Amino acid sequence: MRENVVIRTVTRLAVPFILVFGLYIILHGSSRAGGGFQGGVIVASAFILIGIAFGLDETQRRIREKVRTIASILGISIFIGIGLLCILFGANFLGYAAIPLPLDTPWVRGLMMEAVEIGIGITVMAVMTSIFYDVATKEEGE
Amino acid sequence: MATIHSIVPACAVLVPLAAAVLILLSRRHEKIREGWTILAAAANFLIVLSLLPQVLAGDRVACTLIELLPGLDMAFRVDAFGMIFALVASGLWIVTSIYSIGYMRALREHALTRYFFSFAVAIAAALGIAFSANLVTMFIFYEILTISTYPLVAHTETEEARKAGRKYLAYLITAGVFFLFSVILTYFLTGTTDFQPGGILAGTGPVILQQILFVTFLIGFAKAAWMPLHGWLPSAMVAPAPVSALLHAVAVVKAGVFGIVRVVCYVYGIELTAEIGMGTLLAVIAGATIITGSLLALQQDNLKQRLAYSTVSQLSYILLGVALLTPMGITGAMLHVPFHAFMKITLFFCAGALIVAAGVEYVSDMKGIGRRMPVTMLMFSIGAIGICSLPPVCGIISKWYLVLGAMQAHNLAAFLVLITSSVLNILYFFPIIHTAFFEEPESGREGVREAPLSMLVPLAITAVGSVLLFLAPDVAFLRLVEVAIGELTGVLP
Amino acid sequence: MISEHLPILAVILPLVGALTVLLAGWAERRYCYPVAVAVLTIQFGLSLAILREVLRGGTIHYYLGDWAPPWGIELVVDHLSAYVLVILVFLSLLSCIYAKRSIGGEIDPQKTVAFYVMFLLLVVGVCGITVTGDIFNLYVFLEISSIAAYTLVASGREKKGLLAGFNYLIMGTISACFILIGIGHLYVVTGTLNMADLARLLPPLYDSTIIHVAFIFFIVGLSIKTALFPLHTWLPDAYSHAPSAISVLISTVISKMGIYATIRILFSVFTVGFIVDHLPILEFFAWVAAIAVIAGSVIAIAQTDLKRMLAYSSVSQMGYIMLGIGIANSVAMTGGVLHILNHALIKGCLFMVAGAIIYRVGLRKIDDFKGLAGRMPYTCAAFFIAAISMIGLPPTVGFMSKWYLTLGAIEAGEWFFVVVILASTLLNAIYFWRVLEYAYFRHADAETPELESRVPVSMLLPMLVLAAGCVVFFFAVSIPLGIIDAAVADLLGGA
Amino acid sequence: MKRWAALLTVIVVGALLLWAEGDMPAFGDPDAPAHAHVAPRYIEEGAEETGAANLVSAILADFRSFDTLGEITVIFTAGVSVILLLRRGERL
Amino acid sequence: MIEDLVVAFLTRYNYYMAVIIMLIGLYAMIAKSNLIKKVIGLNIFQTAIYLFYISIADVEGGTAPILVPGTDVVYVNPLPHVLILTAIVVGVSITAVAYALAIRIYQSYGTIEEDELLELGSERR
Repeated sequence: MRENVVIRTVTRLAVPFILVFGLYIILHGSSRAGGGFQGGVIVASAFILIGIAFGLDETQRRIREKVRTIASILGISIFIGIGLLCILFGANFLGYAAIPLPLDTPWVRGLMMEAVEIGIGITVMAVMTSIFYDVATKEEGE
Repeated sequence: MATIHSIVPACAVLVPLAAAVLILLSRRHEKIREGWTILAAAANFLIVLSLLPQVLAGDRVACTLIELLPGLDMAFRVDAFGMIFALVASGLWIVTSIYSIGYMRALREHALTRYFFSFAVAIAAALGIAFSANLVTMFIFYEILTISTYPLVAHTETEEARKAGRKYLAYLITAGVFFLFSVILTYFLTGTTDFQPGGILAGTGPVILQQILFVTFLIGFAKAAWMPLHGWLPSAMVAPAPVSALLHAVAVVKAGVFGIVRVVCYVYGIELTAEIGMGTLLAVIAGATIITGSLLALQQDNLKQRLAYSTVSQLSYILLGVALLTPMGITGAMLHVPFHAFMKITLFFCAGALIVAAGVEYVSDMKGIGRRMPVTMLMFSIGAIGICSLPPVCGIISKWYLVLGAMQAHNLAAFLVLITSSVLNILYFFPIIHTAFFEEPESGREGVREAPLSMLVPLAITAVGSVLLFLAPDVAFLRLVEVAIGELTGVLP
Repeated sequence: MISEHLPILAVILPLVGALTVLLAGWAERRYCYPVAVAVLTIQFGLSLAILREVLRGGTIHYYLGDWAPPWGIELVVDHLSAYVLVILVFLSLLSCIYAKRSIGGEIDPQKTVAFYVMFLLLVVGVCGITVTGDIFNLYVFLEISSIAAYTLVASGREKKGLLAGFNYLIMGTISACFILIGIGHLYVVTGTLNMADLARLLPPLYDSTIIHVAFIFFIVGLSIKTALFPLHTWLPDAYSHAPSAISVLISTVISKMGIYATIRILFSVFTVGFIVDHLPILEFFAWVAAIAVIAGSVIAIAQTDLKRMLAYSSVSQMGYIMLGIGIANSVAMTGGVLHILNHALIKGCLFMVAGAIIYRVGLRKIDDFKGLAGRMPYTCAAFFIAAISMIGLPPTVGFMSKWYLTLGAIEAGEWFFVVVILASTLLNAIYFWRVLEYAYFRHADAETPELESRVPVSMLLPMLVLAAGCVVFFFAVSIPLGIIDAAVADLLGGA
Repeated sequence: MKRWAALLTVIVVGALLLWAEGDMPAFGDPDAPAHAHVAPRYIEEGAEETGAANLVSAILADFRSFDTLGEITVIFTAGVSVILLLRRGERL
Repeated sequence: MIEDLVVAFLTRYNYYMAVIIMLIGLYAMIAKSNLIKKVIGLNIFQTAIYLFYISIADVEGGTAPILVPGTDVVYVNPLPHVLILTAIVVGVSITAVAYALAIRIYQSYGTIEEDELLELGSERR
């Protein structure tokens, strides 16, 4: 299967579209159907597709692993960070309205929700990919 | 009757505990470890003694340690009756310590740190029981006593010792559960667990509940070794002799009878006990135990076993005295606590000396041993005479009061039991003395000498003590008993 | 400023801590441990601060995102929450300290980082459960701690741990699904997820079958989590095959968390009006608990493996706590809630001892413990004290909880339960004394292998602290009692 | 044996659920209590208050955002779980 | 009588369906010996619960809760959707962990049949 040209070509073509679609879903969470989870999974599926089509190349994985770990931490950190920021500005945890932006409250809220959704998306993407790679990797000597 | 607040009672409990810790810390130095034991014993006795004048004056010395639960303090209150027990336990600890050192060295026993540690904790617990102001405090020390004496029973670590230890625990922890239940039920019924001379239970709960509670209390005090809950005591005789001496003639079993007397006189009150008919129950149990215990003692060949059954029987003297519910009977009972302690500890010391010096454990092996170990056997005879209630040893005094009590209560059965028991006592003790002094010694005993001085002196002290108590009973104990009786009957001296 | 945000910080801190441990471990594996300990230490301080706040100002309500309940999620910290939180965080801290050396032989060194991250995530879940006031939020945190627990049980080198973890996962998920079904049914009839709101809306609906069914699903689900007999089947394997530090953690923290959730659902959602006055369900509960007490102890007596024996003993002890709650008068509940503290101290200590014995001499069968006391005096002393407390003898805190439970049962006139509570004392004594007898009163036949020269301080210290706690809280029982009284009054307040 | 135990469990659980389902409000009933208490505010004011037209997102990321934080913690936990269980021979 | 039942069924059929699917999943979780099948059962069980929740949310004639211009648009209840989104993520996580465990079990024991695993376990005792 490694040598299957069709799959590799299709993957090469499809991945950019999947990624764009995933990002669209993440970013449109607040106004249309969509959200961080759904988008994150879609983005992850692109990476998984790459893994299936091109094999779990060792070197490539090493880089990705670091990125994934950082990404999963980053996603949660965005979420927590926004929450703590709200505390800093005198509201309760995740009380978006307190964040002093020169906008109306619903807009601030909407913006913060968007940021949170991005955080969710990043973490979901990273973890899903990570789980796939870990499950798919064979143990040495097997 | 004033109540004096003082931390001295707490000190009496804490000194042995501190000694226990010090013993543990100095476990690598034999001499220091034993030094702590003796030092603590002496200090402890002095502390207890310092309380004597106040108690004799009719005052109580009270000390609240800590409030455990709302309305439930862990508290000490020294009254005359508690003082009796405390004096006996702490006083005899000194002699037993000296004796222990001699005994253990002679037999080259192992695990001495554990031994002395447990011993000190046990004494602390005994004093705690003596001084406790309420049932909860008493229960706490009662359980500590159970746990701390287990290592002493199972000391030799043989299969037999472990089995005896298991039996010991099985009886006493089960009893502890009953005791706990009784304490909680008392608390539930009365809202307090303090000991009061007139009792606290009167007028609470239905009679049937009070009767059940009485029975569970009795079971809870299985340490008193009344039949049929005496089984642990004879098997616990596998313990080293000093343990048998102090704990199974003095601290543990006396804690049991002490508890029963406390419950009858200070929780139920004499009147209530009589009213719900529980005096009769206790008397029947005690009477049966006295006779059966003596009969069983007759059949034992192992000397310590015989002494154990004798203990079973003698303890019930105390119970019988209380069960008569008359001032004279209770006087006898309370007096018998120290007197029996002095006599029985002498006997056990002698038994230990026989083991150490001659390796003799059975009565049938004692032929002519009195010629080789005259001092030991002389002291043994004194103790035996005392148990048989013959002069000039203190046993007769308490017996005298008991008999008077039986008469005062118009209780013919009790009277007969007491008399019969004396006869039985003679029957099981005099053969021993006869064998020891008048039968021809077996060959191979030529080299047998008296036990080391560190054992001989203590047993001489206790034997002489029991004679002295006969000659001058009113130095301490009789006066204490008078104070206690006065308190119980509302007539103060 | 911080003081008003304490409840949320109790959840966020360990979460941030978990991320920090991951980063720290990435830089250098040995940084994980100090970071994790530091985080838990701060968390412990935080939980104490929460307790102080609650004692000073009563129940704390915290509206997340400034949305008033029932629209937003609310954190509610009352006396019970604060009490349980302090206990759980303290035990987590101690078992984390303990973990350092004990996992050395039990877990691949490469896994250390993930192990500590997981450890802190478990704490996140547990803390979340104790502070939340929303049933769905409770479910989410329940799952965090459960997933962490499944994995940690299976994280050791021991193969059986994997199976134990898998079975635990299956049982745990059934339990979680049941709880989810229960939440769904409650939502159907009330339209809310906030606990206080539910308690307000439910009374008119008490006759609805939906409520009854929801209740049953909650109770069965939570009973699986707390391993109430006969739903305890996952517990013995999970406790005995997990790495020692994890045995400590799940036997104390996870089980208490289940108990806490049960109390919350019973008393804060359904309230006394339903469980006592409307249905005789607590009566039934108490009977099941009584059977658990006896059955757990009896099975424990039959065990030859120390950790397994302790595991079955846990089944019995959970029954003990549940019995106190089932009798449902204030005295018995005080006993039950006090026993949460007691059991955390005892079981933590005992599992630490079991782990130390495995670490030092590699033994887990009780028959092999001959003469152990001479070689591991401190460990055996800790075991002795904890055993005494388990049996319920003074001067240990076990006596206090037994006192209250018995008094409560007498007050309720439930003589059978009195017998059960007291009989369990004897059963406990039987199986603990066997161990003590082997350790103290038998000589070793031959030299047993010596794996390590001595028990490291990081393992010894936590168990001695717990053993000391057993004694200290006997004398200082008024401290927890002050909190418990208020907690019980809160819980029974609706009656 | 196991089969029978499973069957028994299933029957009991099934009976309970079916018993309850009979009392459920009819499917799609707009007057069901579930729609009457908390939900109306989300629908009526949620969009204005949060600035999100997608009400699910509004609740997910704002009203009940703490749940969502818990949720990504769950998934993060799962990720670390798999690392802990499966990954070998590497750091982390 | 029968008519009542039929009406009851017809007005609540998706609850009943959800229950039936739940039971299938639950049965598989308990009775199946293969660990993977157990996990599949677990997934079925959870999916049925999602179905149950989504059924709760439904309002007759309602549309997805994404605001559209217009005044008399009926929206379904958004809250259960949110809850179930969370529950799905939890389900996915649990499945991942379960498979990871199953893989490790297979690596260690060479089988994922529970009966065989239990035998292997008892031999080692």
